[in-house]
Amino acid sequence: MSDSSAKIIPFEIEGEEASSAFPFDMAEAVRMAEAILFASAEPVSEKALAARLPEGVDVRAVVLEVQRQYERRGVNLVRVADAWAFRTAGDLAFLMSRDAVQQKKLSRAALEVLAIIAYHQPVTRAEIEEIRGVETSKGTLDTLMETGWIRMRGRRRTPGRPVTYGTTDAFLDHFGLEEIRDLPGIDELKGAGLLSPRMPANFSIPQPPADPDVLTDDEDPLDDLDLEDLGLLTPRAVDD
Amino acid sequence: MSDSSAKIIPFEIEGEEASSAFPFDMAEAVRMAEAILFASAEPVSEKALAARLPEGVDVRAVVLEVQRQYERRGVNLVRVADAWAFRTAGDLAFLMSRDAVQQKKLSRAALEVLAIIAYHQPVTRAEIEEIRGVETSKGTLDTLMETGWIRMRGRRRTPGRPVTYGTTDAFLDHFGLEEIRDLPGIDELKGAGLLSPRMPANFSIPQPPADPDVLTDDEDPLDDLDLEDLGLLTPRAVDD
Amino acid sequence: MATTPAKNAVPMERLWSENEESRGVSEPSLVVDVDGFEGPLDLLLALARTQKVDLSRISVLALVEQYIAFIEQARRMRLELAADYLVMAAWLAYLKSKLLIPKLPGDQGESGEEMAAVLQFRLKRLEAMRDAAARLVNRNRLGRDVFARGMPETVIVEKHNEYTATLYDLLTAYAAQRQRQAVSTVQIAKRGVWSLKQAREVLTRLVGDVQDWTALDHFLIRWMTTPEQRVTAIASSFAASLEMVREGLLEVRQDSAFAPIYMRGRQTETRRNREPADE
Repeated sequence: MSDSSAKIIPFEIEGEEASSAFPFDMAEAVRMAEAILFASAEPVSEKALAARLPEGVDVRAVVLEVQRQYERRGVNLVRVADAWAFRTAGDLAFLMSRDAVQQKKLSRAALEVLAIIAYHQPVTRAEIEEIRGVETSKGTLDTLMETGWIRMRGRRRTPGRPVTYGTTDAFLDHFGLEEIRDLPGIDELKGAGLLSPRMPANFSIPQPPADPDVLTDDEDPLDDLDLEDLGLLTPRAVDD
Repeated sequence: MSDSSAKIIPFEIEGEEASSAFPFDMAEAVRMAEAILFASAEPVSEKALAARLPEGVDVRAVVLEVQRQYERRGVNLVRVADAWAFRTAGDLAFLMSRDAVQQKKLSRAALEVLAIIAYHQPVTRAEIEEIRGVETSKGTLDTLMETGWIRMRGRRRTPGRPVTYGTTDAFLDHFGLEEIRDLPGIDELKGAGLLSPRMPANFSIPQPPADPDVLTDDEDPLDDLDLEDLGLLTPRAVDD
Repeated sequence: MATTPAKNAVPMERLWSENEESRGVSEPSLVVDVDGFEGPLDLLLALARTQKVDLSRISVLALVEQYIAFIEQARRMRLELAADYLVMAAWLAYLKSKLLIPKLPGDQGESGEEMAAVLQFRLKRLEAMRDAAARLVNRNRLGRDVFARGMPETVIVEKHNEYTATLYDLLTAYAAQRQRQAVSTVQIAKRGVWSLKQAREVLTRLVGDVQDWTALDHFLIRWMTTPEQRVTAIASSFAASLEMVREGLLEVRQDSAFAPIYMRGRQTETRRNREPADE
């Protein structure tokens, strides 16, 4: 680390005077080797390099030159068995490990539920199940809550007072929508080839509300008691 | 965020003494940026870079310095919208073609629609059809969306609120464009009025006159202002 | 076919030209093949190119005549033409009349020249988009001419959320699932006929429950939702029951012609000899 205060050695190829050290095609061969090594999905053997570089090039010399040029840069050329590959400089490895969170793809079921919540909001769990025709596992809703894209917005004024779900601003943000009404309608889904042009006449897609933050007439706001019930206020032992 | 970077970048403290003419962390920041950009196959946004480089570093300056150093090498640093990525140099395409994965070829119709979306965005499906003079088959937009090159951007604030289409950053990345304004010939097309949904008032294709060099009665000679308007004289900074 | 791709300035990617070749205008005989064209405007553009001049210098009148001749020949050959082509032909015939008859003073509406200019604008704009598409696909493209790092070393997380999905994923999932539901609902609503397979499934499920002789109708009443399905349900289950008798799963009995048909599950060995089933 103390040594790293030394300035980066500029690539030699840049300097006019430096390029005179090698014949032109050596410099060009270095460029080629660099590109091949960079793009390859696995370490490249000298034999494989030789097959792609112009004939008569001293492959070993080219590789060693690439290695020398990258010696003190942020990436180095390293030898892996009898092949060569670029790797992050050892002292910068901390840059790579930092919050290397694996991005997860949403499952098909989660996408379906998310889309139904987006289009049909405010919507209860039972309504989601009615639309999908299958039961929605608790895990799916939990996952969606975890994304921050959906929220509990209130309770329906019907027996059982089921919780209603809706989308959040983070949802709009992630999917690049200005407002929830920008979700394409039935004609656009047909036009884009996502929906069959021959849907039954009674098939419809709801138009999401202009302002999704406003509760509808048949919704009550969630109150503290509800939040407690839902385990949002006081952490309770939940078996899951 | 400020405290987390403090514990990860230990050498910032000693930076004060180490810096001479060139601040110590600038040279080191170049190495770090190089490592981060090299490690990723996808373009890395300046925001993401900023989160990983020592605090107070001028990210844009660092990136431009990396770009300069790689200008003539076998890999170059290219800009894609507000992100940066290393890519093999374009003039080495002949060398790299053997790595090419066979890509699904788009139909002529799909390519045409892609070009129309790219040059006319934001554009509605009806406008695409007006330009092509034919209905867009159901699968075409779907196929294009599957490539990840186009997206639904929003809705036109007109009756019926039709969905508008535009291109994505993946489109820019794939076709090696820094931004939409870099589309080949876009200034000329705009200047010639060919990117208008309707025929511009000043657009007229004269019937071939007897002597094409002689101005007709309803023509004035072009002056500098016109040429500028047509994008023929000086490219002006125009935000479209 | 003789369409020369007119845009020689731009090297064409293969797929582009191969489509071009299969399209059908040749001069002067005008061999008709509408299939190769993407609509009337595309056909007009191809015809315009046969004039071998810049689009701004074509004779619109000649183009109109070419198009109309093309359409008329197609009709003589009884080719099915999409309505679009005929609408365009009608519009062009109108344009032709406008061009030939000088505009009268006080005449409302667009002049022939204005209409011709609009047509030329549209052709030019379409051609411009074609050229643009060709230039686009022939750029250095990622994964074909230029390459990304082959061995990426890390995942750079740009956003804070762990989950990722695109709007396209979302819409695809939604449309597919709504469609699936809608279609299955429709099938149930519209089902007018019991298939043999369905009837057999019903019977197989019921056979276990039935120890005593029961009228066939009795089984079915429980399954029928509408009177319209009665006939088909009875026919299919009867056929299915005969099949099951042959396989030894079921016994059936009918006391006289048109009398109710009784059936029961195949009895165990001990009870079997008591009442042999009628054939």
